[in-house]
Amino acid sequence: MDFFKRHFFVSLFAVLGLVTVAYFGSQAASLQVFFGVVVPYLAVLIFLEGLIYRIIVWARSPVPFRIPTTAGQNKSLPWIERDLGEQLDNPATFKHLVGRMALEVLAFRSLFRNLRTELRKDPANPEGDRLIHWSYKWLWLGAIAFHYAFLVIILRHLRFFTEPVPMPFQLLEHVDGFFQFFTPAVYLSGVVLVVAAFYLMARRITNPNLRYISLAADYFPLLLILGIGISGILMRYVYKVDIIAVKELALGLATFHPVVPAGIGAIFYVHLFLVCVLFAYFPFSKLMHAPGVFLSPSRNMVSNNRWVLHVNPWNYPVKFHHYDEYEDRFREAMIEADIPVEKES
Amino acid sequence: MAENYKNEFGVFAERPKVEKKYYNAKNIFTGLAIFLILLILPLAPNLGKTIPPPQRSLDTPVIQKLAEKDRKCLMPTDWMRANHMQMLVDWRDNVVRSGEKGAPNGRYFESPDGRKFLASLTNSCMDCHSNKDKFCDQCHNYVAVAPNCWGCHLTEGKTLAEAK
Amino acid sequence: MAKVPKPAELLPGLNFQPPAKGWMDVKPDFRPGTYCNPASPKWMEWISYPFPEKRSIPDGEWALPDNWQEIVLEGMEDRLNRFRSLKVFFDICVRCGACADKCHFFLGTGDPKNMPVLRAELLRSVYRRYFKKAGQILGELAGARDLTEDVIREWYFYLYQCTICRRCSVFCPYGIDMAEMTLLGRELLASVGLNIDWAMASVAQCYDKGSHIGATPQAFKDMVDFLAEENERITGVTTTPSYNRKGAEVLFVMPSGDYFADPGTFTMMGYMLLFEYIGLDYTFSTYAAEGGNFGWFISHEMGKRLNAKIYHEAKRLGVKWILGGECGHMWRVCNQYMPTWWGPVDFLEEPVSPITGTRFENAKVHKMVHISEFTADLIKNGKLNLDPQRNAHIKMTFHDSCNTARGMGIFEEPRYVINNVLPEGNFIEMPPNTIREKTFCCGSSSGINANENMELRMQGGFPRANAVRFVHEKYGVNHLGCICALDRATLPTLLEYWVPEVEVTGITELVGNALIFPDEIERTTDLRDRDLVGFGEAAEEDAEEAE
Amino acid sequence: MKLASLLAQKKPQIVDRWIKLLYDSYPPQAAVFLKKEKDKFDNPVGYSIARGLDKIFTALVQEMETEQLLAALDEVVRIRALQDIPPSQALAFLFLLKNIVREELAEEFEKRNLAGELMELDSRIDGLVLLGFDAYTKRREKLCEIRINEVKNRVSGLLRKSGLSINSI
Repeated sequence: MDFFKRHFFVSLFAVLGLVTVAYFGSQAASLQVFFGVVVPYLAVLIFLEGLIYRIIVWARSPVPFRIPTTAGQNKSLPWIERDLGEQLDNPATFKHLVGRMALEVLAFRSLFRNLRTELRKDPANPEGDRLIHWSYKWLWLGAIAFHYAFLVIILRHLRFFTEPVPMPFQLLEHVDGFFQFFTPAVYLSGVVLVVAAFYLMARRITNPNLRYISLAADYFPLLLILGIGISGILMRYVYKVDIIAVKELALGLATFHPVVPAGIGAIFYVHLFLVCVLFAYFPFSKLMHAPGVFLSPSRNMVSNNRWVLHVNPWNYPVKFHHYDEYEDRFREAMIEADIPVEKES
Repeated sequence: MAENYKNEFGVFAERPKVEKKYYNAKNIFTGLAIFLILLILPLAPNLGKTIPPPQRSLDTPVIQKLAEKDRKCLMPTDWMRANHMQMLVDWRDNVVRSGEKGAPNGRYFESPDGRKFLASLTNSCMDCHSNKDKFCDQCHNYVAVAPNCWGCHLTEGKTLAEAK
Repeated sequence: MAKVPKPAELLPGLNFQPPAKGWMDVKPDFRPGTYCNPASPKWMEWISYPFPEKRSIPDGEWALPDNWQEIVLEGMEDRLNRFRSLKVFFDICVRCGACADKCHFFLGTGDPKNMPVLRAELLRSVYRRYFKKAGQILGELAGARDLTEDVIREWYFYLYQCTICRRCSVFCPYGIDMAEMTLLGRELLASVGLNIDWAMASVAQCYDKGSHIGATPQAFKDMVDFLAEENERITGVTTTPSYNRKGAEVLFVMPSGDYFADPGTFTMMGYMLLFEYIGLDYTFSTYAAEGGNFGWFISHEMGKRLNAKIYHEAKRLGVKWILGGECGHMWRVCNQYMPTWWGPVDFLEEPVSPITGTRFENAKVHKMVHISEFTADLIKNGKLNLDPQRNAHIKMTFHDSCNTARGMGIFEEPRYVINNVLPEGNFIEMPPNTIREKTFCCGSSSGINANENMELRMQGGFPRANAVRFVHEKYGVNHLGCICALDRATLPTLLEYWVPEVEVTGITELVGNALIFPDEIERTTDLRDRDLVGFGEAAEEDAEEAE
Repeated sequence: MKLASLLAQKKPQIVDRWIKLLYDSYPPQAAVFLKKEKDKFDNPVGYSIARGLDKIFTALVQEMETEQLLAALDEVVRIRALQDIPPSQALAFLFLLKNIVREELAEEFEKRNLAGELMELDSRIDGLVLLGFDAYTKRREKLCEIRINEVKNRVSGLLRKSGLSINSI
């Protein structure tokens, strides 16, 4: 088995295995407490602790130098104009830095820049075919659709953890289910999430270069999220479960008075288990890019090194070739060449 | 020329001292705190409370009149809980959209145990469950769903009777 | 009949497709022309670098110390503790591949390990194996692998196929910067004695004598004096450089490429003409005769050791502030590291242009001004009398050097200068996605502009050359301008191979061409002794013909 | 020459096939599925090769000066020469043209009697290969030359100072 197959199928079977475990495990009523209460609490605990731990590990290392990637004109002479785009891509003030980070985090600014080099067949062009570096937004679109769908889904699920359900979440749900072409109303976010995850998966597999660099750690979360999405969709539209009982369970978890109502379908436990695995897996994986982007020194620093001193906590003196040594060595030649010296002999 | 110079490298290195502490702690921990607060905020109001699940009330005049053994819905309760919305929409589609001819049993729904019901929310379901606020709304509000049944179907007892 | 291979069987890989074997199993192919020679022990001894041994790559003599693994892993741990960037960049990459086709080395060679993401994985895989639980348990499945000799060879091969240009970092959604990882990876290589000769020789020379080229003080003075004479011959203006002069207002620091190698020398002549014109009270230093910093290509510490001379000399000479010449990585170092290394620079004053009175507030801590900022300010304030027609023979496009572009953000100043010294319409930009922050590297920076890896350099520089060729063919561009001494050293070579019709020039050279001195002789040639269009004999002939 | 006009007619197909063959004949190490054809050129190198092959073919079909033919060859060869492969491998792609023409024009060969012309084409391709060797050698020499030039350039200021021109040593 080659590298790709090994990494892909291990991930696939891992996810399928998790599904199987949850499916059969939840059949036994005695294990429902385990899958419905113990695992979720454990997962959240691991998630929070792991997340905090990992961030602390990062925080333990200093940022010795100010190394922002300057993707626009820097602030120099006052009459050199910088439009807002440049001020954000090369922030000179904290305000603009916040803008840069916001764009990065909320709009995936850097990915939006993505280019593709391509040969364009262009018979109308007198030069014939042209090689162009064109703006390629599909990856950006896929990524942003994926992430926002995920966010909406998480917020939507809060209706299970709150009572009464706050107005914003209700509103969000109405918007999400705006197109009522099915009963229950189809949530756009669910569809978008699965489609986007499929796209991200497909490009990983079909693009030879991407397949070459992809590891199990890349396939596994995608497959896991696909599994979560698909099981959720199945639960809502096909294999229905008693939603009142689901909320009872969820609310029980959220209020620390866990209860396990009887008679929730197995698919719910599959869904829940996969979500728990995702939570527990989060801090140990590349999914840490979410908090990580806030700590990336090439993005989160103001580009003002020439007028605001940045201090390196472990700065240490180094040995360099001192002028005196230099002059001692070349004094005669320097005198001969009429170069001023400190000591004449 | 610099025999005694210890640089950063290898075995003879004197490593630069990195103080053990949190760097940029203020920003990082503020960020983390904001994240945790956002996480807990929606859950906070109910923390520690016990919130009982809604109790569907079956206390309506029609049900009370029924003999104990006849007090059962057209489908098993578990099934109804998960699927009633689908059934109602199917009924609607059959009756309103495809016309009565489109439905296999015409306007009637046959339950597994052979009883026949008029496929109608107002006239069948709400006949027994005439207490919408104690039966339907409780759960719907609980899980924050707003079914669009009530856009057309009248809900008040009186008007219900008049419509008949 | 003799067995003769069919032509189709002979065709070697060109299809840019990754090999079927997983990347962990593919070993680097050290073909001549693709790698740099290991450093000779002499240079390493000069700067007290560890394990100076004679090494030869084709013979497989890597001469690694016995406990090399221990050293590398300890070094990695140390750097993880010192650089948050390394930790974060190791942890958060999602391998989305956005950086892959942004690297000029990948575009030029098609080697998948030149995709920045995979180049970083070469380091990351070791990090996972020794510093992450998952990697220790799951091994290859977690993308981890043992630190073997093959791995360290691979590092040597690919970390010296990265020019630290940061193009990947611009496109990375998390700002992961391959340059940072390459630098730290090179430090690890250096810790077990693996360095490349070209960079090491320059570093040792610079450390010892004052410039990469290894010029002694008298040779430096000799050379600059000669360029001053050249200026006098061409323009009739006496430029009088001074050396190590105490009490000068400004210390001028330039990369050594500008006074020893063409076409940098013409830029040097341009500097002197400019300073003469405005009557700047400045001095050169034979001690801080190098702005460029090959040390930084090897390690942060070595960068600091070479950089030390600039402030040290400024303090000794008692100048008010420092002016820096056209150089790429010199300015990246000056911008990103120099103030941090040396703390508050209270022995200098906040730079003020003595001619225009402009306060360079953006340099008030650093106390060092970029020549393009300085010149742009002069032009803006109308202090220079320029005749752009003297550059009419130059149709130019501008190459943003990666270091000044993505490590500093200087885009507009040089363009402003160019637009003022070239006749209108003679400045043409390359396609938008190959300039400014998206600029392609020359393919030879970061110490790999050696001779033995010429094939690699030609491949790595190909995307740049391709864009130059485009404007050459479409608009007849014949000059490529830049504000980087390494560019001036390597781009002529690159273009000689791909677009021989285009020459390379610094920006201040054009300023020198265009400056009208009140007491100058009649100018018939530019600083390179090339005839001007519409001046001198040619113009007279034209006039005669017209009659 | 009847064949010439036929070839000119079929040029797009032939050149496309030639390009494809040049890419596809690589060891099937990477089975690429679902890969669009145009993606193969999404790099400057692929672009230059495609452009060069087109030029070579045009030059071959039309009567062109050797100079022009060499220039066309150089487009491709200058890339091949960088890959540090022996000339046999670097130039093998030229021979592929023979097969492509035969396959592409199989019907026409049957219908009309073009044997004589085909032979002429073959010998022209042979000639092309020989020119290819010139181009290849030139490029390798160029590499050496730029190596030397660069070394000289590094101290060119010094050379100029001592009154020597770069090209005189």
